[in-house]
Amino acid sequence: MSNNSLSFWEDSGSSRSGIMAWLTTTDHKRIGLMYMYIILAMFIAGLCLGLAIRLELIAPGRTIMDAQTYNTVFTLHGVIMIFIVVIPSIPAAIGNLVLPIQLGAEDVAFPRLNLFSWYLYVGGTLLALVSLFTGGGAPDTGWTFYVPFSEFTTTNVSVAVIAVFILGFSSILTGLNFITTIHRLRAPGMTWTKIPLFTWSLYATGWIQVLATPVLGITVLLIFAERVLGVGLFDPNKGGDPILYQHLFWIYSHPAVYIMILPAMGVVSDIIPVFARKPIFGYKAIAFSSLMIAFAGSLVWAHHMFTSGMSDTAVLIFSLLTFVVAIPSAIKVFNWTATLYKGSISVEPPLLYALGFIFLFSVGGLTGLILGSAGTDVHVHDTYFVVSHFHYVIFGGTGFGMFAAAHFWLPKYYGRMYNKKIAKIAFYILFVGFNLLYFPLFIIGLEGMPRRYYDYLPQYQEGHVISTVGSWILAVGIIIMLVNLWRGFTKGEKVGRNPWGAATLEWATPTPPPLLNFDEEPDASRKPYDFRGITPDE
Amino acid sequence: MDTTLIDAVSKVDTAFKFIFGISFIILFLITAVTLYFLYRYSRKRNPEPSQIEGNLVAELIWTIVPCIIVGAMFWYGWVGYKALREAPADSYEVKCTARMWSWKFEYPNGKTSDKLYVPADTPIKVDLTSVDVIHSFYVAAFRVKMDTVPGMHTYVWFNSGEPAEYEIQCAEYCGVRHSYMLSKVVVVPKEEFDKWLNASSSATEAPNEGEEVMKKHGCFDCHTTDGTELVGPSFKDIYGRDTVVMENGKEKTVKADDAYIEKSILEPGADIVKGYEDMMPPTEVSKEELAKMLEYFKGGGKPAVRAGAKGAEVAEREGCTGCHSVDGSEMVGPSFKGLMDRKTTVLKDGKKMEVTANVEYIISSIKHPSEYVVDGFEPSMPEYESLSDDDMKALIEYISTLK
Amino acid sequence: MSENHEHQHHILSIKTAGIILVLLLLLTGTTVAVSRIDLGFLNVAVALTLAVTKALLVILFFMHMKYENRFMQMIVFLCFLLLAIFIGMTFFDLAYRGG
Amino acid sequence: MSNTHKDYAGAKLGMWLFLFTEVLLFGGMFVLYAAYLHEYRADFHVGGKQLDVFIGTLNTVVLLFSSFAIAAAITFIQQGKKKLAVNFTYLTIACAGIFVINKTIEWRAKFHHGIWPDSPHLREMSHGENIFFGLYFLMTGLHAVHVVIGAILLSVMVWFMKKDVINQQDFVKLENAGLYWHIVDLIWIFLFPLFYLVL
Ligand code: HEA
Ligand code: HEA
Ligand code: HEC
Ligand code: CUA
Ligand SMILES: [Cu+2]
Repeated sequence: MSNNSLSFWEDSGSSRSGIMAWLTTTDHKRIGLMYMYIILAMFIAGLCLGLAIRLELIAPGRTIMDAQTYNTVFTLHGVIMIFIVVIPSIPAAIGNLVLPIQLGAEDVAFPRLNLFSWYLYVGGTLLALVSLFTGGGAPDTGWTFYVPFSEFTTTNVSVAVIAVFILGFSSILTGLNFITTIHRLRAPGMTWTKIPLFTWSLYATGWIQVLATPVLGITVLLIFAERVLGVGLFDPNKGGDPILYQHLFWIYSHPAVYIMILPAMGVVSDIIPVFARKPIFGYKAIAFSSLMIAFAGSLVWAHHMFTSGMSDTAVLIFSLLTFVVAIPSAIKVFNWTATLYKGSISVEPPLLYALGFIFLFSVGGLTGLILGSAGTDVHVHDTYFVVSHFHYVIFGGTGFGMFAAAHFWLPKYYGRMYNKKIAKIAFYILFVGFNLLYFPLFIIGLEGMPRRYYDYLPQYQEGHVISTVGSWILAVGIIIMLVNLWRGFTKGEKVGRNPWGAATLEWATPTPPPLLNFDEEPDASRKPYDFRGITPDE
Repeated sequence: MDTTLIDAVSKVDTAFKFIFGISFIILFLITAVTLYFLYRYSRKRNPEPSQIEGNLVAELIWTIVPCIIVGAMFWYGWVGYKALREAPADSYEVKCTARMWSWKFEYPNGKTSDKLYVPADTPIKVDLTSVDVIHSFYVAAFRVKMDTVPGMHTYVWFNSGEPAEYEIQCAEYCGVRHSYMLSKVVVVPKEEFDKWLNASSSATEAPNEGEEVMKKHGCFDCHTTDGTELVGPSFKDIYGRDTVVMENGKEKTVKADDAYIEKSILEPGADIVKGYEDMMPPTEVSKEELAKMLEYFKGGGKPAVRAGAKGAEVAEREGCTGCHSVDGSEMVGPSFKGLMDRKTTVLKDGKKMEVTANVEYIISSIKHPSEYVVDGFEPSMPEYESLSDDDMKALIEYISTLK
Repeated sequence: MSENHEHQHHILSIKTAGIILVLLLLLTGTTVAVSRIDLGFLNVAVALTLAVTKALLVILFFMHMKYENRFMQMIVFLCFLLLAIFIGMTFFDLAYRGG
Repeated sequence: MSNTHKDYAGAKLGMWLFLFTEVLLFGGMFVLYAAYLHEYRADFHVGGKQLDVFIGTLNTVVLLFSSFAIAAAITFIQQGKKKLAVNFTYLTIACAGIFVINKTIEWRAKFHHGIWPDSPHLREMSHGENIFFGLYFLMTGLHAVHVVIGAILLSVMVWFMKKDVINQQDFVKLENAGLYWHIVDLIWIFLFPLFYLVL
């Protein structure tokens, strides 16, 4: 075992120092943090674009930008948020920080590959930024790159899709790494039913990353090939079928939404028992439902295409299967709620964010049922109803999951605690702002406000105004939260090994953890949610 | 109204209500239970947690019950969907072609328009296709939406119901003017629809605006346009004629010019046409409305044929105005205003050159836009090779009026 | 480690490898030969069946899958199953268009 | 816990996971192929007739043999016969070379007939043929890229063997490179009948 007096901050494990020690590190914790910083920066950029969208939409007609700019802004907003922020967020950042320690391992199975993934991620991100300033201008296709428009437009789509390809590759390698780690590097005694649920969720996520992402890879490569060679695979004038593109795109991108949500569900499954001080309700059901979501989630892609002109038979099948995926999510929600029953609950910030997750995700998920039902989807497809649905599940779900994870785990890695009171205040502002921002969008969506509209009919203005005001409140909440975390991690009170009194292995190591994670052989045979005899040690 | 026809909308709405209803109940229960637990089992009230790891019965219940619930949701949704797809066999069929960024509707007799005119109380089936990228035909009021896919034909159907107007919006992102790709479904009474459909002159294609205004104010309750007499004199050929009126009981002949007509509308009691009673109510009309009416009268009950009016229509119908403004502002392409005979810098095969936009140039720009691409614009204009000579002439005439 | 019962690497004998190669070549010959005969729709089916057989031989022997543990065999199967699902389910659309 | 870097089963698992991504990468194209075969049966037949069955068959044989060669190389390294292992790997690389040369000849011939992606000649042909040749170029092209990558990978393995990084005790790298090579072969096993023999 390694020298236990130095944390991974001080001990880089190599002779290099300073920034070079970070850029060449193979330590999963450092890599996790490097992911986090870039994700955070891009998240803020994406949020600002969101803010700009809202500002433009506060009134019909031109407010702050012209139509072409608007189109590139929502495209960037979508591409950044989906491919650069949310897909890597919890797995690559928090997953890297937490997963190996939860398993009692020193690192992931392929540490160098892990660093390589990070470089791919950075390369993809940079290339995406390059696409903004070169060629025919920033892409204006929406994050879905639908053909034939994406083949005709003269903006810089080619570079953007290559960026997406590289980001996808990075995601694949991370998933591959985690699956192998979970199979091979569990500490002695860590049987499959003792793996913490966060890691379980990353396991399911890993499989989606490995099996679905390549399809995205080939899809974007085909766009590139079409733009360069003009083969015409999707061009009806040359015999191609544009709807096939949509199939390929969604074969990846529907499972991708579960890449986004599963890890957040894992976070919540790990947090709730800690603050209720009792075992999670239905461990096996939650673990198994993750796998179910991963598998069944691969079978529903065409629910994004109910109005695309595909056959009615396909609508029937895919609508039915979509409802099947809702079941494992429902099981999880019920189990989380049941975990609180007869607990001894203390509402600390991580729990608060986790509960916020449950509510917002439920709203998003339940409106997903409207979308999954064929007749109703025809009406609300490509309207603000969908926009609201996915912000509730992605931002309300994954976003709040990420915030919960940050409040839960980061003190461990920075060794310092944030101000809990401010964290709670930030939560309430966020929560109010969030609903004010997105709830009105459901209503104007139902009234028929199409998405990706630069300008709109006057009857929708009221909803847009409320929503824009909501975005400002939300912005205040985010700023307070981020500043509080940042202040906490630089100047906050020092914390001990186990500030929350949690039972998984990452809390059994020194704070911050040493380079190879453990100063003594961890006892991995203990159940992950058995809190008897564990007390918080702040 | 035939009740089977409103079915699709109501079936879809039933699905909405069912899913929203259940979702609301579930959300409410989960939230309430969570809040109760937070209160009841807070550390203060319940310092000792119970070690419950699970409960098979409970878990089975909340697996099976949701299965049943979502099964029902699926069913309602599917029933709604089926209703949206099964167009009655006797539907009135209109063809719709979408293109950047306008809609073109073609009726069985070959007539085309840029708004969708349909007879009231009829099932309408719209056959959809696109010539460039994917658009989506969306009429919220009828709960219908369907992508228009190039190279493919899709359809929607709806029951037109009572005379009214509904918004058509393009619901699939299609480029810079996506949000302006709007039109209307105009439901008109059956007879009126037939009349409109069979009117040969394309100049009356859209019911003209003056007529529209007068309809609104109910003028036609008392006046006709075909020379027959109702309560008031007919509007036929009214403009410019000599009219005998009674002013304070004295006969007087006046010329029916703008001032006269205006006065007749605003102060009907001032001079009464001989042989009629002082029955006409004063009407509140705006300046614009007045202007429209005057134009209507000038046309002898038909709108005046302005120079280029036909071209304007063609431009509208062919979607030119989706990309070109007529007021000098720059949209996707250069404005038509002042286009004729201006000097333009264009790119031909990548080389810059100066050209004068004479008639030949404009024709070539319309038929083969990619040959000369105006500097500073994308070569995104579609080719209009199949434009008829008539339409082309009209367009040129129209463009040359826009000084 | 839970799956540590390996470390007796199976060694594929050169003889087996040779037999597999011969089989593969024979199958290739058959594929080409059969494609010369017009069986209508069956042609595609036969060609694919032969291709799948060849693929199985490669996976099982050359790629040692026959000697791997259950889990590995299962995930390989899962991968191809998923691909089959992607293709198959796309046909819920393609096969019923316009009908 | 110091077996992090010498975890044989882990390395193999990782490699297989990677192979899955390759299968599904090509899988996306197979989805397209299936769809267009369904739509343009007759045209695909016409298109297939224009491909050179001889070269196709030859390349199939070459790849099958190379697959055998690399499998044999792995057997030899496991048996400690390093010299043979190296030679059989060379053989595999040579096969890759022959394959690529054949492919070039074949493509050149197509170009001579005026057939390349979006060529004027192709645009005059039927939609189905255009799609057929489009898929042909993209799929065999992507496959050829994999052949080249595989060959490079195997060359590195030869170097490793010479440096004794790969030896009788530690041969998982060669095994994994072999697995990669087999996948390349596997994909060709499907491409061959689907393009050269479609009926
Ligand atoms: C994190 C991402 C995420 C998640 C988790 C989900 C989850 C779900 N989504 Fe969503 N979705 C998106 C992200 C996500 N979605 C995005 C980004 C788009 C738009 C893409 C674009 O076009 O740009 C989209 C679009 C989208 C569509 C296409 C809409 C359209 O364009 O017309 C559909 C249609 O079926 C759909 C359905 C669902 C369903 C049924 C779920 C289910 O998994 C939800 C399951 C959850 C619950 C059901 C709630 C919790 C359970 C309970 C409270 C218990 C009670 C429940 C029951 C009794 C059932 N989504
Ligand atoms: C993670 C995913 C994510 C997140 C978090 C968001 C966040 C937001 N998004 Fe969303 N959005 C998408 C993913 C996301 N979005 C996607 C995928 C699309 C589809 C794109 C497409 O159609 O292709 C979309 C589209 C989309 C639209 C539809 C556009 C259209 O169809 O025309 C709108 C409109 O309102 C919108 C608004 C917003 C707003 C107001 C936020 C707000 O949450 C933002 C609130 C802003 C803040 C909270 C800013 C806070 C300020 C800071 C953080 C600065 C602090 C600085 C320091 C501390 C130094 N987004
Ligand atoms: C999809 C958008 C679009 C549509 C629809 C469209 N145009 Fe254009 N048009 C353009 C663009 C962009 C240009 C500038 C680039 C070029 O010259 O090709 C242009 C250029 C022109 C020019 C040359 C203008 C100049 O300044 O020299 C004429 C004339 C013209 N269009 C006429 C028409 C007519 C007539 C129609 C309808 C029948 C029409 N356009 C429809 C986009 C469009
Ligand atoms: Cu047409 Cu959007
Ligand atoms: Cu989906």
